[in-house]
Amino acid sequence: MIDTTINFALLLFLAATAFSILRRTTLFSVVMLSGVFSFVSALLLVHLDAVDVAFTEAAVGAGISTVLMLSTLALTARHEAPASRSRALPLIVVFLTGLALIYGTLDMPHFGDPSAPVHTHVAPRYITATATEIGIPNIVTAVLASYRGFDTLGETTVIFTAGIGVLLLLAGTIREPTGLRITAMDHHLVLRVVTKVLIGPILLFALYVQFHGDYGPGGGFQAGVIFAAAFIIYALVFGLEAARRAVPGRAVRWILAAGVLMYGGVGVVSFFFGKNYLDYSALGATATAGQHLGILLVEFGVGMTVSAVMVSTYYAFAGQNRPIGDEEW
Amino acid sequence: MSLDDVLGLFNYWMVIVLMMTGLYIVVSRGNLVKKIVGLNIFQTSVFLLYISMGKVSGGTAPILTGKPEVYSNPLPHVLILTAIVVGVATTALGLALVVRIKNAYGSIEEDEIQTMDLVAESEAETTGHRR
Amino acid sequence: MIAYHLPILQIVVPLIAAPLSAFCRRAGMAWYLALIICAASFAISVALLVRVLDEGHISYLLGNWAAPWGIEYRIDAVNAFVLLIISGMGTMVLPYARVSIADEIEPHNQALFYTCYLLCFAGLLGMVITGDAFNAFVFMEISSLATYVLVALGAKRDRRALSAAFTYLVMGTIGATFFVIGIGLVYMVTGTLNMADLAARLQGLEQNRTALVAFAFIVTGIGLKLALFPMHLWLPNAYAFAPSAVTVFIAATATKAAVYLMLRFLFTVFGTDYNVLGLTLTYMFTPLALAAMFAASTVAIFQFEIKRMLAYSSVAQLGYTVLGISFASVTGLTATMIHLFNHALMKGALFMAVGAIVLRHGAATIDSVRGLGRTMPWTMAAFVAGGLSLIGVPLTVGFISKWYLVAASLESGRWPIAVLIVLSSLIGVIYIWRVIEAAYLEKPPEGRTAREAPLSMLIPTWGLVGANIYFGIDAELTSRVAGAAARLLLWVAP
Amino acid sequence: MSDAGLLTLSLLIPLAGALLIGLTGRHPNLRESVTLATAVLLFATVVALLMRLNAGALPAVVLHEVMPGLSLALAVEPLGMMFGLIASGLWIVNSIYSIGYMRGNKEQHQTRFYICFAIAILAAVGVAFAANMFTLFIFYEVLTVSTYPLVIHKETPEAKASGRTYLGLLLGTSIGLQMVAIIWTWVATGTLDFTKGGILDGKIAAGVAPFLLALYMFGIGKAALMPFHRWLPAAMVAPTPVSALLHAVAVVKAGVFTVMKVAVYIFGVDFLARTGAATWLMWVAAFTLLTASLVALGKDNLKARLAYSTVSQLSYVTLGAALATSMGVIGGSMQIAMHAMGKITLFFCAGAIYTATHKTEISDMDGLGRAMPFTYGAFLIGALSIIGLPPMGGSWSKWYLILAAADTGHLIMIGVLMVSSLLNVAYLLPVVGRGFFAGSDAAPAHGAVPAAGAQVTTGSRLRRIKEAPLFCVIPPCLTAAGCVVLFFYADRLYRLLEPIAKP
Repeated sequence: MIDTTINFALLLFLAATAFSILRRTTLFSVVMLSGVFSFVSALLLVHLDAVDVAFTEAAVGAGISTVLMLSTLALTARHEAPASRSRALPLIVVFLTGLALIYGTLDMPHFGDPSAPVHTHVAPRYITATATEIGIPNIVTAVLASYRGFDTLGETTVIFTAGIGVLLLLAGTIREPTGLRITAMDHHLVLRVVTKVLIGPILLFALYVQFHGDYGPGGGFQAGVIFAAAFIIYALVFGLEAARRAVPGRAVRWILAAGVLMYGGVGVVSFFFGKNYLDYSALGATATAGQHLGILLVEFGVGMTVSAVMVSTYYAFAGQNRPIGDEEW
Repeated sequence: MSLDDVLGLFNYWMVIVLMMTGLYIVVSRGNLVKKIVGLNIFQTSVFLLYISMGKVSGGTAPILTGKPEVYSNPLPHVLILTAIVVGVATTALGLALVVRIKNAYGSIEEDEIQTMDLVAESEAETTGHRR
Repeated sequence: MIAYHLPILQIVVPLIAAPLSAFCRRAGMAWYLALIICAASFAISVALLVRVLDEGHISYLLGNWAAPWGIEYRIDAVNAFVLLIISGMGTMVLPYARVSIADEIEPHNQALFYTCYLLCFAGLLGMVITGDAFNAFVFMEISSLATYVLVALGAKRDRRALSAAFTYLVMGTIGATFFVIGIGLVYMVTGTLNMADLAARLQGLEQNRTALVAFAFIVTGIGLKLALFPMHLWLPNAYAFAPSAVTVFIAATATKAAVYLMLRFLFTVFGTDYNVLGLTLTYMFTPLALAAMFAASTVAIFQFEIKRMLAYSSVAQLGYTVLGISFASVTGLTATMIHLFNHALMKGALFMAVGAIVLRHGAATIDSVRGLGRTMPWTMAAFVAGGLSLIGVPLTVGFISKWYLVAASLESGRWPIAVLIVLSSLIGVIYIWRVIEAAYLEKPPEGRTAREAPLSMLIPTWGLVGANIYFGIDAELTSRVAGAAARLLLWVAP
Repeated sequence: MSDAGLLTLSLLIPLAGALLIGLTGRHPNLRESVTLATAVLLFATVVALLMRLNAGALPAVVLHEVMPGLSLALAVEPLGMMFGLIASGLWIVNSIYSIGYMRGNKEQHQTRFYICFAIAILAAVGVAFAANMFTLFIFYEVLTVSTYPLVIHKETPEAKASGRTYLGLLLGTSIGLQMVAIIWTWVATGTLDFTKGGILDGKIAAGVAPFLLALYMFGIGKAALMPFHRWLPAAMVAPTPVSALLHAVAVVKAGVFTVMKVAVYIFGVDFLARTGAATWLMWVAAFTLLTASLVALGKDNLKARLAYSTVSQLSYVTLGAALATSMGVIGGSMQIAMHAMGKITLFFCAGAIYTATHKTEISDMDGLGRAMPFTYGAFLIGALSIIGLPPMGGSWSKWYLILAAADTGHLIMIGVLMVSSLLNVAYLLPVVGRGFFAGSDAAPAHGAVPAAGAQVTTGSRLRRIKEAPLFCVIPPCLTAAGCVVLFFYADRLYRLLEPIAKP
């Protein structure tokens, strides 16, 4: 009962947030509320036993997306223009779509019903066989990196595509490094010190998430995001120039591509052992050892690409001709 | 429809409300940033739909503990991890486009942009025919 | 060994080449790499097609995990044919792209452009080859994201490329999300994502309301991606303002892949036994297809920009494709399959010719083609040939498509539709004719100096023109493959 | 040479001709020699084919299979043989005439003109020898497209507008209706081969046969059945050799030939007669026949009048097919030949008058006959043949048509044919009459300003004979003679056509 109550409460809160986003015209609060929405979603996801997803949603939705949106606002506009068009048609379309979905729920298995088809077909094997076939405790990681490892290669490619896309779109308008120190937060001494202290542990945590993904929530994607977050914090506080000196854009671009290559390459290695693509069992002495190594490697590839994409995207946004200054907020 | 049905489906209904709010923001708002935010909400709600169907009553997160336990379905989690990445990739690209549009048009309101395009088009056509 | 791994090599070769090409600092190198990779992909797809025609379907288990648990590649005549179209067109575009891209994209973006191109290429192939519903989504998104970027790169020539790309992004993402919702719902009632397994487990769920809504969402989602009228609004501007080479590529491939996915879900996953399918085809696909054929063709007549005119024509042509689906007969699906191929050829040739005009004149409008019959004779002749094919003049591929389509409608006893098909192709005569008249019967404006397009563009263009004629005269091969694909989709024994 | 080889050669010769004309474009004399040589060679090939046919052979060849069960194939049969002979024979005359006309009027783009001419004749031969409806349709379309540049030859806004009408109507009807009919036939029967007795019998219901027939008949826009006849008068802007090509040699003849082919080999005369599927067609043909004659009566422009005359005369052929008896088929088929000979004469004469005087309106031509006696003499013979008076060939086709009408009991059609002949007299003979008898010698009528280069400007000169260039005068005299010859040798034609009419 308490589960259900928490569930409903969170969902209601989400709905309230969504409506609020709909009504607000100040983009800054829209973006902030969107971050709140993601964060509350993450709470709900934890509640629904999806810890890995929650971790990612929090890092991405509440973290990276918000930073990107704020950067965009700084470069574009603060307010939404008043509506000039009729909203009747969208309302009808959306209403009908919603009705159709509600109609579809009528034959759905009930929430949490263990006899639902999703719990009786396909998935049981993952739960029962992961221990013997893959040999790691985190089933999500097992499915992600091995059973459906090819999807994850696709996912890595998607994020790679986005990274390349942002570079292609924004590279032309990036301010070349001038040598001037445009540091936004020079005068926030406390912040600078705290940041310096924090970045070390954050990076360490990222490494932990990266290599602990087999055992608990985490993995390449989450680690990549945290890794990137450390850099972005560094850039925010010490200025873009400093961050670029630490990790130049070109290096980021290399890592970006190297991650995908690493993932794709591990799959290719299987060929030479006469195995199918992405069959890691050949990589080690035993099948599980091979799986273990394979998962570790591909997760590392994911981590590389994700962190590089996040950093390069941030560079591209923050490096635009109009930099973000903290006094603007 | 029994109370049991209502309780069993209420989760999905709320998720649908969230999805539709997101979709409505996308299609009804002309501000490009807000459209992206709408897309985010739409997609995040779909994530909730997937994860909801993976939940087993009394289950725990699908991380093997060695003890016999009921685990929630890991497959939706995996799918949604992928979907989140796709979502953030789309967001990043969308925002990059917004920045470029602002540079090129000086506006991020769809209506204003469309008006500018229409004007440019009819100008091109009249000069084209005059020549 | 290589033969065994061909299915995955089809995808992995371009997928790994993409990050490799990101290391290239010079556009020339990236271009070479892309060309070699695409040509290799084309060779692989030919080999695959030959193999499936011989031995039926091929299954390849990724990670060696058995089918519903792992991801399976499943290739039969249907997707092997589409793979061939995509890889073939992807290869044809590259020689053409070099000069065109150098002209239309900022220099610092040219190297990465080919990375993006390869990603788009790999994504399209990946969504077609896979036998897993969710995997199809992931690869669809790779290709979509890459396409948004590719379209936006037209901004150097015209800023409208940016807003077109944004609209495309929003509509495309809505479509993809609808698709994901549909997949989720269908997963909910079956517990599986493998298409073959889905087909088996959906049996007996004809009355299930969740499956029904899943069906609706999948169809709508893919409908958005394939620009099914009236969800086509993103398409004209995206095609019109993308760099010319990109327009050629996406016009010839992107919607084809979406049509393939539609076919797969309608006929393989849900199947002809699924009673809602018949209703959807009759009451939704047929009217929408007809509306597309007429509305879009009519709008095309009034376009000033030729690229946009051809884009509207593409919407109309998609109407033909969807109309073929709506007959749900072997002849109808043969028409759809063969038109996928034929339309790629004709639109490829037309957009290539227009791209050459853009290169020389900075724009391709009814105004800028005046007198080009004399100054760019080869380009314009290619346009005429492509236009005749589009209209459906005999001895071109367009005629073959139309033949099957009309035959299908007569076979089903719906002869008014047959008349409508030909009437709409007559509208095509009007807009193609506007261009031809301007090019051949009007004098070029004073002081306009024009040169013929470079050979690197003319040769691929004429290659496609040749294909238009060759496969219009000898349709034996294409109609055999398309027929085999149609029978597979309808579960009819050959 | 084998039959098949000979048949293929009949397509290769004009093709090679077109290429050679293109290559020799810079040397007009050489170019025209190529044209003439091609014409003669082609005619010789066709005559050789005729001999094979008379010897009992049925030359046939499959060129290429386009789709499974659908091939480009040629086969000779009597009807096609007749059309092939007309087209290739008249092409020789037409070529000679073109040379005179094009040079006499110093026309532009002559190379393009001759190339298109050769391709058009290639298409006409293809139509004549097509072994199935699919092949026929393809050559039919090639004919449309290849004659378009001829129609817009002058490239004036008027020519362009007419070209649009020409192409729009012909492509529109053929793709919009005829193609549907062909595919319908294919779906219903699984074949498109021209087969004696037709292929549709038993394959489609008698009730839908009229609809299918309508798709064919209106789809064959070149037969100029009303309301799809507008292209023909519109195409009059073209130079006169083109008009002759359109009206006599290739285009409209290909149209009515296709009508005959469809009636005889697709539907089958018996099937049509039994189901009465063509009854409506008879009325439409009769309507077109009379209406076009009436319109012709009101036209002052000579070529326009002749154009409407053509529309009317073509309907005789359609009528013959619609009567659905062996006599009708023979009468209609003969009409193809007779009208070709008669109408080409008239157009040659019109062109000769234009070349000599640059006059186009009948009201301006008073008294010209006295200056151009050969031209006007030829015109008179052609006109009499069109009207159907002995001893001109045209009388035979009218005769058989009347027999057919009597045969089928449609006596009213006899009346229609009679009235039509009277109308023919009314619009054709005054042209000759005015030429010889009207107008004073003192001044050109109506004070019309003669075009530049006109050779006859004053009454005094009118007394002297002032014909057009020899190349423009000999051809009409030849074809006029042909009209008379056809009267006396009609039995040969009858015997050639007999096999198709007799079951």
